[in-house]
Order: sequence, then structure tokens, then C-alpha cells
Amino acid sequence: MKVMRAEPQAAVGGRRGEPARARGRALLDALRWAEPASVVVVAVLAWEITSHVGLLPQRDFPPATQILSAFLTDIRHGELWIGVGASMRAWALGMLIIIAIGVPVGMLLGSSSISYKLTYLTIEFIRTLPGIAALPILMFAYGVGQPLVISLVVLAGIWPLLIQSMYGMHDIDPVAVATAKVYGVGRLRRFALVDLPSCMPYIATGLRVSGTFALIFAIAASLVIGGQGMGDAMAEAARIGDRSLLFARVLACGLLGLGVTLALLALERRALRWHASQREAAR
Amino acid sequence: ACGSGGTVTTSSGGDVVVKIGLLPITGAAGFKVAQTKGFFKQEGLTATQVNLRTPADGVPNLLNGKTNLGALNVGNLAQAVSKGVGLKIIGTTYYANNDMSLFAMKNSGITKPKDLEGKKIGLVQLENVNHAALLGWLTQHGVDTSKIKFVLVPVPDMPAALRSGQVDAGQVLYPLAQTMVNEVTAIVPNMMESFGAQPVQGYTIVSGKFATEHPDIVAKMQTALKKANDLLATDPNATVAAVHSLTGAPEQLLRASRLPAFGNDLKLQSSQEQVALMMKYGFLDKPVNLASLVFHQ
Amino acid sequence: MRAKVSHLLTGLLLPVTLLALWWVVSSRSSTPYYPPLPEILRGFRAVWTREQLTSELVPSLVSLIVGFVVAVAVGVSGGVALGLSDRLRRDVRPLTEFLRAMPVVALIPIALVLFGPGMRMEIALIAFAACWPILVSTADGVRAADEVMLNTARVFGVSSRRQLMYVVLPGAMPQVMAGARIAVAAAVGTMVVANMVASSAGLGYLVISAQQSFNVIETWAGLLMIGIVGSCMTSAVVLIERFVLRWHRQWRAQDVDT
Amino acid sequence: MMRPSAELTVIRRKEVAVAGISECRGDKFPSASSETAQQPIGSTIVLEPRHLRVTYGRGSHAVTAIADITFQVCAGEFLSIVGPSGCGKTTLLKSLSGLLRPTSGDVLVNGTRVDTTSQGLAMVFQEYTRSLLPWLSVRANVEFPLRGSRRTDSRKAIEQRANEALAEVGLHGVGDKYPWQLSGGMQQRVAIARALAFRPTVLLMDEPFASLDAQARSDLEDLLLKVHFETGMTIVFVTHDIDEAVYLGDRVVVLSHRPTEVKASLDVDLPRPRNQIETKTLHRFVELRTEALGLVLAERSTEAPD
Amino acid sequence: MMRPSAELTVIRRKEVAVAGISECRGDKFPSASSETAQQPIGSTIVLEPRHLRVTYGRGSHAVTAIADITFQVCAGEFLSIVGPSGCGKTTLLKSLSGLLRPTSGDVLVNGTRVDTTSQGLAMVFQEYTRSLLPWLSVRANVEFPLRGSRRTDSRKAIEQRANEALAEVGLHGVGDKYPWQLSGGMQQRVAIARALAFRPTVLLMDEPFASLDAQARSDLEDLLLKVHFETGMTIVFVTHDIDEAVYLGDRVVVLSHRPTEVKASLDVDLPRPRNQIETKTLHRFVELRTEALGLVLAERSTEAPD
Ligand SMILES: Nc1ncnc2c1ncn2[C@@H]1O[C@H](COP(=O)(O)OP(=O)(O)OP(=O)(O)O)[C@@H](O)[C@H]1O
Ligand SMILES: Nc1ncnc2c1ncn2[C@@H]1O[C@H](COP(=O)(O)OP(=O)(O)OP(=O)(O)O)[C@@H](O)[C@H]1O
Ligand SMILES: [Mg+2]
Ligand SMILES: [Mg+2]
Repeated sequence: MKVMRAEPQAAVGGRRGEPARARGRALLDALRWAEPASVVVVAVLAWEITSHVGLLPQRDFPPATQILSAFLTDIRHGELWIGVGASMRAWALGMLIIIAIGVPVGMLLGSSSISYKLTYLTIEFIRTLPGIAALPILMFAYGVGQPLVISLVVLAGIWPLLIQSMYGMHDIDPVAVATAKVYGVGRLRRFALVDLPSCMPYIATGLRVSGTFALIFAIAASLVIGGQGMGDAMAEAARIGDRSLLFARVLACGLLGLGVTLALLALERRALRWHASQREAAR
Repeated sequence: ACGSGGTVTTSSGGDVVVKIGLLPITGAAGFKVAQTKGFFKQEGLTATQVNLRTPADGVPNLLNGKTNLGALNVGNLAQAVSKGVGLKIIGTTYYANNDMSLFAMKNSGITKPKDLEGKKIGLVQLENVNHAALLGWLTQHGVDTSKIKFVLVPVPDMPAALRSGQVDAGQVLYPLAQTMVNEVTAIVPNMMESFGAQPVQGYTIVSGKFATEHPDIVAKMQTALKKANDLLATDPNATVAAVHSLTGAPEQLLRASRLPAFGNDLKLQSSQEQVALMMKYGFLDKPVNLASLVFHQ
Repeated sequence: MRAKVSHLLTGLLLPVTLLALWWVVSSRSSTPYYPPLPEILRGFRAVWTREQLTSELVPSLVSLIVGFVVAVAVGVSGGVALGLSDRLRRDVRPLTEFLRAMPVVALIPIALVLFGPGMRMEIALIAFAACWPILVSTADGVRAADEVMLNTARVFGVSSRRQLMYVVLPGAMPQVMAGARIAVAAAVGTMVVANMVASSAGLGYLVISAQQSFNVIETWAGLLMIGIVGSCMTSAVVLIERFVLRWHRQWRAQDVDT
Repeated sequence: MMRPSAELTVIRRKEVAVAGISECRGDKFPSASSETAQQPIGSTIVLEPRHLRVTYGRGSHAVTAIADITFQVCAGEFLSIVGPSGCGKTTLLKSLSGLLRPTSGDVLVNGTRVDTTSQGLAMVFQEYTRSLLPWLSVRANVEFPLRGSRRTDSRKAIEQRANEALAEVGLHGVGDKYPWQLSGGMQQRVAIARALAFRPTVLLMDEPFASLDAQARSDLEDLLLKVHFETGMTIVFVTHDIDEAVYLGDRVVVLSHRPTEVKASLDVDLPRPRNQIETKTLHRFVELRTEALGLVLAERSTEAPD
Repeated sequence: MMRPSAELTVIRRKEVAVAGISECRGDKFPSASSETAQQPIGSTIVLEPRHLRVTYGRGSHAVTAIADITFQVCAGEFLSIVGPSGCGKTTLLKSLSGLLRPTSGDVLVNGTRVDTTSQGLAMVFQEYTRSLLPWLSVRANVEFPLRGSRRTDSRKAIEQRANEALAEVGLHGVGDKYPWQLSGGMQQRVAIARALAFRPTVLLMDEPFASLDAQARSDLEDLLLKVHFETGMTIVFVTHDIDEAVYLGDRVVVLSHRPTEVKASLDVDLPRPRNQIETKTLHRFVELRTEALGLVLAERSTEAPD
């Protein structure tokens, strides 16, 4: 394993002159897509073969081609999209709440030793209570419906962001804070200009983890408690024993997750141009 | 947000809105028919549907007013009532119809009940009526049930669990059972045998609070559902159509499947036996008198 | 020592207040789903007999711990690999992000067939769900390694393995620990779900069967135990973190605390 | 910004400063040229550490960085501080700025005891790299303390001030870069530009020219003298360069090795304005720097191991 | 560690170095004292940047830090490099060490083109704070490069070497602390101790004494001379202090401002061993430093804005 993140800001291309460099660039760009694509193809093939040689019973685990064709028919039907719509609505609403609460509370916990000391035991306890386990209780409070789904989404998705924000606050450079203090920069501005950007890498990580957690629960909620959503669509497929359709819908879930992460990554690249992990991209 | 069991909303047309909490299973056909054939409408009711995932989820929703009408199997009903939850029976949802069977794969080497000893059996619900009924049936047939391990397997995953050998025998519900009918043998053809022909599998219920506050609405529901059950009892095609629209299963498959039966006889006697059996196996800690739960206007 | 005790006492302040509040509010509760707290506590004692502990708690704990350890191993090593190589990360991203977004419930059918209902399936599911937060955090932490430190190690001809062990990993440690903490919750949640859906023992099974048979007190008792188990796991992680990140706490909390 | 306190202490200048305690001079030194009127060193004490003691850590690991330091800085004074590496200069500046609460003793700002940062005070940190925010452009870094709520300058005015300050330190046109795109010396100059643009009443500088080449260094020395002269700000300047300390300061405080005390306080009676070539060739300059160097070197040779 | 390459180039010394290209001296300067035999400056070229060019960024944001640099460093040579702030000295050292691949041109180590770090090479970074690992104690930081797999010294031996190096730089007894518990100057000395304990064949130093007081600085200068003399290692030394550059070096390379080229290369024909007082009072020393200063200052005044 070679630690290769040399600093070749200046190193790209060069040496062999301009035309070669341009060609190299085009090739590189092509590779950027070709390699992940081939990984996907290999994965699909692996599934296909597994199914065909009967490593998994083909009845229950239909080959990839069958799943893909089921997927292609499915996306032309409204049923799937109703589920997607309901789940994504719950996700978006949930994420709004998660961000609105998770970041400030996490940073508060990370910043002040008093608030941290006061709340850490409580939070640690509540945190490890999985929303799913609390379902019976929540179910009574909300009944089946969007509020229950959203509260499940928030309960599951808030912790990564909150904890990452907390750790981000622990990792602020004291010299940067000292600078702000000495120059009499007010608490609020310090938060906006020092604390928040400094936590950003942590928050970005948290957001990506929270984003998928929230999505998982937005989907799973309707699978576990009923109501509308992707989960319901999956349950429906399972009920009638159509495994191809079931896996097609599972595939759809994964694609949603992929989309969510890619969107968050793009956002992160913009917000973290200054950060060591992104500098290469910014160059 | 809780405890609003008494509130009733009215639709734009002036109808009373009835929120039905239901599981999309074959047994819920009555609710579907009452809706599609306009039986609710005839009583001045507009029905809306809330999809639930487990039978027990119906109860909190009934209590907090998210739904007004639901269904529970006999075992769950007894358990809920024994815990002091106020529920009323307003009718039957469906009857078992020789469709509660335990299957094993043909190539598994299990051919008779006795072969189940030392094996793993998958059930869709543990410590409930079916579990008790199966235990009773097996004991009657001379099987030592203490040598059997029962595990929970979700309804849709049962075929896969059977095929992969992760369970040796399992309770497969229709219409799923029909899809693997060529691969399996029924080791226990009808575990509900001892409760007579077509024992009650599910009762239609409302919350006690709702029943006392709105007896008139409850009566209207009762009337609508009675009509539906009458229709289903006489017209198999109506059943297939209703189940198809409810579960999405292909009609052809449904026609080949064993479907539950419907009717308006409460059959309290046989149901009480089910409750007694659950008591016997310790799945219920207090006796429950079902007759006292029946709604009277 | 004094400081530690007072730290703990401050930490207990809020929970105790909340408990007292719960006690008071619930004592007048008439809804069957919110029984009075004393009743829950009594139920807790009744439910968690020695026998129950061995039949329900122990299997859960075993699968939880084994699953979590597997998750840490997979998450950290995978995260390091992905953090080190931009190319690898880019290439497998479609796959990792796809898998990461899989709801565990949707994977149960596959796990059920591969491992059968029971502990092996639980362990697999727990490891799967809990490894992602660690993997993502670790990869991010590794990517953020300080360039000057890395350059130092390179110039001195420090072997790649040692660069990894002494420069990259310690630098990523705060992120790894944050990921581990998140993973605890994911692990507990998955254990419960796996228990609920396809098991015949365990904490989740206890809760779900109690719920399905309307045994509210037992549901609460199970919930409480899940919270306790989770808190203990978190505490263990925090203890490890205290040890591993000693330098970090002091380094970052230098004298600016006015 | 900083109001003179009510209990301000006026002390007449003494010819020989008592070691460890220097006092304010009510009058000023004769100006070399009568044309350029010099800002008087006021008689107000703006900064006064009193029996300051700072111990890091506890128990057996405790390190007493500062044992007992008392001195006074007058309004408008340029105070140089020299001392061996690791003696506690940075610690002292942190205490003066209110960033670090001393283990015992007080810091008085304008006669009032403070235990938090004071307004109108600025500091150039020794760890200049870490005191620049990597997520802000160079210009934004300079503007950062100016954009506070209390100052109500317009956006435009602030930007101009930042650009001016950057140009003054020789960094014209790098405003749009990020700090990590600059060389070490350039980063250090950004930190200085930030402090200058802030126009503080009291400026604390911790080895601000350490990473600069000879020319940039003398340019900035002169810039600092000019700013000091024009604004009359109070400057506390930590350096390792004795020449620089004498050339710039009204007074040079020499610190002992750890546990640190004030070893000596030298009044620098060189005329102002000063000039790189003329001042440094003055006989008095050479005398003073030799004296200071002697004090510092003597200090070193007695250093105890840690 | 570093094997002399097969294609090694031997070039006879020329009296006047062509600007931008200096060549190796096969013979050595006469030693001042005949008792202390001086390590000869070898005729082997260990380090040679050839038409080095480094551009940061792309397109309109591109900054050419180094335009075209060619020179040679011989085995055992002590090469000082001076140049204005931001001219590219750090960039140059990074290229020499193999950390940064140049945009064009090559770096030859022992005659072979390299594009990765070479063994037996060490570097003291300008950003010394960030080059110390905060999770390791000071001693562990010094031991860190020694504990590699290729060196098979015993634990004990390594620890002793670390302790010795720490003591040499005046940090006896701080081995168990963490770097961030030390003052700036102390951290810088830890970085130096690490490089010395490593006993490299080529040592690159980027303003290693910037944060040190006068005394510590001259102590370390002499330490460096001693090590250089005893081990015969090759040293490339970037500094802002012209006196220091001349006092230490066999040769002083003066860099122009950006885009950077070699402006001049001064052979320092001062006798060795050198001595802080004697050497610095030599007429030749004063001549050389005035010449170097003149070159640097001339460079500054023509600097173009960014
Ligand atoms: N955070 C800390 N924890 C423990 N000890 C510390 C800490 N910071 C500084 N010290 C110790 O306090 C003493 C003084 O440090 P300080 O940084 O004030 O020195 P300094 O005079 O600024 O030195 P330099 O000229 O090298 O910058 C040093 O011996 C150092 O080891
Ligand atoms: N990562 C980077 N991205 C863009 N530009 C850079 C980067 N690093 C350095 N530069 C630019 O390259 C030039 C040379 O920088 P370098 O650090 O080599 O200078 P230096 O000679 O070491 O200066 P100093 O004496 O101030 O340390 C500077 O103008 C700087 O702005
Ligand atoms: Mg300092
Ligand atoms: Mg530099």
C-alpha cells in the first residue's frame, strides 16, 4: 500500500510537451468514467453468474438481466414513482430538521464544556435507542402516517451529523480561535467564520452518513410500519412473490442512495475547496 | 397527539369519513368489497384506507384515532384485551379455510409429522394462535414438540428460507404457497383442524371508546361490512377480484390458491377454544371472554 | 479524581431531572401505552430475570459485539484503502454508495438465505450496517492527512506501512472514533431489526413479541435494556477513545479556554 | 475604543529602572529632528502584568513558564521583549492579551483587572500559519476582524483598507489567493497586514519577522515605526534579534530563563525618527545592543536543564 | 545508503562560477589549522537540479515559482541559499527532495534522474510545527524516522541516539513531552534534532533557525558545522540571514525574485574550522557578506508585483 497523495500540483502533464498532455487528459477523462463503469459491470456479471450457477437459488435470486428488465418496466409505472415521491418527501423534510437541529446542537455540545457535561449522558442514552425499537411507543404517539415516518427518519439520521459536528468542534485549531478572540470578533461571527468552516469537513462527512441513514429510514419506514413509500412498494413486490420486481425496487433504493451521495459530494466539493482533501480538485 | 379516539371527520360530501387500518392480505377482502361495491357509501360513509404492516399496529392507531376500523386475529385480540385495551368486536373479517398448512420441501426427507422432531420450523408469527394450534396438532399426532425449534420468518421470505434449507418446514400463506406448490408437501395440511370447519381467523374491531361515542356510525359500518361478507360468501369471483386489487397478486394465481372464507357468523364458541389453547401454551396470561367484547347498539 | 466525580455528577443532573419528570407525568397516565414509570421499573425487574438475561440478552450481546468488531475491522481497513487511493475511491464509489443506501430490512431476504435465521445472520447484518459510517469517516479522515507531516515522513524515507501507522492513521483517529460512535447506534438498531424480523431470541425479538402481544410493560423493559446495552457499548467506545485520543484532547484544548 | 481608566496611575520617570519594574515616562525623549514632531509617550499605563505567574500542567508534570513578572507599558510606548527560547515570551503575550488566565497575579488593562480579551487589542501570533484561516482568501483574512459588528465601516472602505495593508507589507495583488498558496514569509506578512489594518490601540507581536529576508525585514521594521509614529499605538514586540529590539523599541525588557522573571529593562534613548543606516551606526546604538546582548548571553549560560 | 552512481560526473573547479552554474571542486580549501584535518569536498555531484521549472496551478491562475534553475551540489558541500521571501526556496528544496515533481526539468541525485524521495536524505521543514506529529512524544518524534524497517538498530540504541540529538540542540529532558507543549523555538529544535539523529548523507534545511534566539542560533550554527565536519554530509541550507549563509557555507547561491533563477553563486573561501568570533571578524568575511547582501538587495529593488 503506497501512500500516494504527492503534491504534484505542478506535476500534471508537463514533461512530454503540450499535445501529448492534451491527449493524456482526454484519456484520463475517459478513464474517470470507464473504470467505475467497468466495476459496476463486473458486479452485475458476478450476480448474474451467481444466480445462473445456482450458488443462490435462482427462484429467489433471479439473474441480473431479469432484475434489470423488471426495473426498466417498473420505472415506466406510476406505482414506483408514488413510492419514490413519498419516501423522498419524507427524506427531504427529515433532512431539513436534521440539519437544523444536528449542526447547532452538535457544535454546542462540542464547544462548551458545561453544556456537554450536562447533556452527554442523556444524549448518549437516547442516541443508542434505535428509533425502530421505539416504534411501538412512537406508533401510539403518531399513528401511521407522515409524522411517524419523519420522526423515525430524524431519530435515525440526526446522530451522525450531531456527533460529527461535535467532533469537528473538538478539532478546531486553538490558534485560529485565539486569533478571533484577540481581535474581538464577536461570538456570532466567530461561529460563522471560524467554528463553522473549521467543522465543515466533519459536517460534510456527517451529512453524507446522515443523508444515507435518513434515506434508509425514509424507505424502510413504509416497509416496517406501512403507509406510502418505497418500502411499501418493496413489500408489495414481496407479497406477490415477484422476486425480480422486489430486487428491481431494491436496486432503485440503491440508485436513490447513490444519487443522494453524489449530490452531497458535489456540494461538499464546492464548500470545501480550501480543505486539504479537496485541494487537488481545486487546482 | 394521542387519545383522540372520539373525533370523527366528515368528507366534503357530508359523509362521515371512516379510516380503515388494514393489512394487505387476502383476509381483508371484505373491507375492499365494502368500498368498491359502495356498501359504505350506501350507509353515508366514506372509507379511506391506511396500510399497516403488522396486525398489532392496528391497535394503537385505533386508540389514537388514526383509524376507526380495523381487524385483529383472535390471538392478538385476546392478548390486547387481556392487557386492558378497550376493543369491541363488530363482525368477522374472515374465516380460515383449510389454508393454514405447514410445508416441507419435497427433497427434504420430511414426509410425516414425526420427521419434524429435531428440525427447525419457520412461522410467520410466534406465540400466537397458529403457533398454539400447531403445537396442539403436533402433540395430537404424537410429535414431541420440545424437540422442535420454532423461528420467526417474514411471510414473503418463507419460500426462500425453505428452498435454501434455512428452515426445514414452514408456514407458507396463500397465494405465496401456490407458487411453490410443486416443490413442497404439506406435512400439516390444516393446523386449525380441531376448531371445526372454517374457524374465525380475524375479527373486525373498533376501539371501545369509539363504540360508546359513536354507536350509530359503528352500526352503519357493521351493516356495510355484513353486505360485503354476504357477497363474498356467495361469489368466489368477487373474492378473487377484491384480493387482486388488495394484494396485487395475479388473478390466475388467486384462482388456483386456497382463499379464506367469509361470513357473518361470529363463531364465538370455536374462537374461545383458540383462546383456551393459547392459555394452555402460555401465550396468554389472563383468560378473555370474547362474548363480552361483542358490540351491541 | 474529584474532577471526574463532579463531571459524572453534572452528567447525571439532566437524566435524573428527566426521570423525575417522567415519574411525575406518567404516574397519572391512563393510556395503556404509557404506563407509570414505577410500573415499568417493576416490570423491568420482573422481565430481566437471570434466565431471561441468558436467553434474550446474551445472544444479542454476542451478535452485537462480534458484528461491531467485524464492522470496525472492515470499516477501518476499507476506509484507509479508499482514503489513500483517489482512483480506487472513484472506481468503487457506485458500488459502495449503492450498498450504503441499502436498507437493512431489504437485505434480510438475502441474509436469510445465506445465513439462515439466527445469530450468523444477525452478525452479518450488524457488520454490514455498522461498517459504513466507519468506512466513510475513516476515508475522509485519511484524505485530510496533513501534507507537511506526510512530506516529513516521505523525505525521511519512512516506509509506507509506517507512514500509514504513524502518520495517516493517528491523524484520522478523531474521524475514525466519530465513525465508531455512530456505528454503535447503527449496530444496535440493526440488531433490533434483525431480531424483530427473523429470530426467535434476542432483545429485538423480546420487544417485538411483547409489542405484538400487547405486553406494554415488557416492551418498555426491553426498550430500556436496549438503551442500557447501547450506552454501555458507547461508553466502551468512549473509553477506548479517551485512551487513543489523549493527545488530541490536550492538543486541541490548549489554554485558550477563557 | 479603550477608555482611559479612572484610576490611572501617573508615575514620573526614574533615571534607572529598578530591575523587574519599569515605570512610565511622563516626558518624552528629545526628538532628533525638530521638524518632525514625535508622538509623546503618554503617562497612562495601558498594560500592566502584576506578579504574573503561569504554570502549565499539574502535579509532577507542572512547568512554571513564568515565575513572577511585573512591568508596565505606557500609552504609545514601543516595548521590545527579548529572552532565551522557551522562556515564556509567547506565554507572556498570551496572558497580556487575555487569552490565557494566569495561574496567579493579574493583568491590568488601563488600570482595570481583566480576565478576558480586551477590545482594540491585536496580536500577531508566532504560529502565523495556523492563525490564518485556510478557508478564507488572503484579503478576507485581513478583513476578518474588521467586519465585526461594532465597526460600521462600509464594505468598500474595509476592502480598501485590507488592500492598502497588503500593499504596505509588499503583498500587492495576492488578495485573492488562499493563505496556503503563499510562501512562509508571505503568510507571515499577511498576519502582519491583518494586525495593521485593524488599527489597534495596543499591538502585541510575537516574532513577527522571523521568516522574512533581510530586506523585507528592514522594510517592515520601518513600516512599523511609521505606523507607531503616526497612530501612537502601543506596541509590545517580542523578537530574538537584539539589533531589531533596540532599533525599534523605546525600552527593551530582557527576560531570564525559566522560571522566568524580568532580568533587566533597558531604556533606549535613541532619537526618533530612526533610520536603518543612521541609527544603527550611532555609538549609543552599538552600546545599547552590546549591553542587551550581554544580558541575554549571560542569561543563557546559566540556564538550568528542564 | 546512497550509492555513487555509475555515470558520475567529475568537473574541475573553475575560478569564477558562471552565474547559474557552479561546478564541483575537486580540491579543497586550505585548512586554517593544520591540526584539524578537514573533510574534503568531494568531486562527486550528489544533487543537481537541471533546468528546473515549477509552476503552481493552471491557466490564468498559474504562478511560476521557479523559472529555470540549474546548479550542482557536490558531496560534502555546504551550500547556502538566499533569496527574497516568496521567491521559491521552499519550492526548490521540495523539488530537490523529490516531494514535488517539477513542471519541467530534472533533479539528478548521484547522477540519476529521480522523481521520488531518495534514501538517506533528510529535510527540516520551514513549517516545523506541522512537521512534528502531535500524537507522538518529542522523543518518539525524533525516533520516528529511525525506527524504519531498513535500519536495524536496537530499540535502546535508537533511544539513546534520540536523547543525544535532543541534548545537542539544548533540549535535554523534554523527550517525554508532546511537541505542542513546547515553545516555537523548542519545536524548531526538535525538528533539527530529528534530522541530525537521522544522520543523513544529504540534509536540506529550510530556515531552520528562524525562531531561535541569538545564542541558541549561534550554538546550533556551530553544532551544524561540527556535524558537517565530522560526518562529511552534504547540506543545502536556506536562510534569510546573510551572515549565517556566509558563515556556514562553502558557497552561497543567490536566487532572483520570481520567476526565479540563480542570480549568482558566491564561493566562500573562508578557512575552516570556522569560529563565531574569529571568522566573523575576518576581512574576507565582511567582504563576502557585503557582496551577498548587495546581490540580495539589488534583487529586491527590481521585484515585480505579483
Ligand atoms: N501548552 C503547553 N503545555 C505545557 N507546557 C507549555 C505549553 N506551552 C508552553 N509550555 C512551556 O512553557 C514554556 C514557555 O513557552 P513559550 O512558548 O511561552 O516560550 P517562548 O518564550 O515563546 O519561546 P520561543 O522563543 O521558543 O517561542 C516552555 O518551556 C514550554 O515548554
Ligand atoms: N500550494 C501552492 N499553490 C500556489 N502557489 C504556491 C503554492 N506554494 C507556493 N506557491 C507560490 O510559489 C511561490 C514560491 O513559494 P515558496 O514557498 O517556495 O517561497 P520561499 O522562497 O520559500 O519563500 P519564504 O522565504 O517566504 O518561505 C510563492 O509566490 C507562492 O505564492
Ligand atoms: Mg514563542
Ligand atoms: Mg519558504
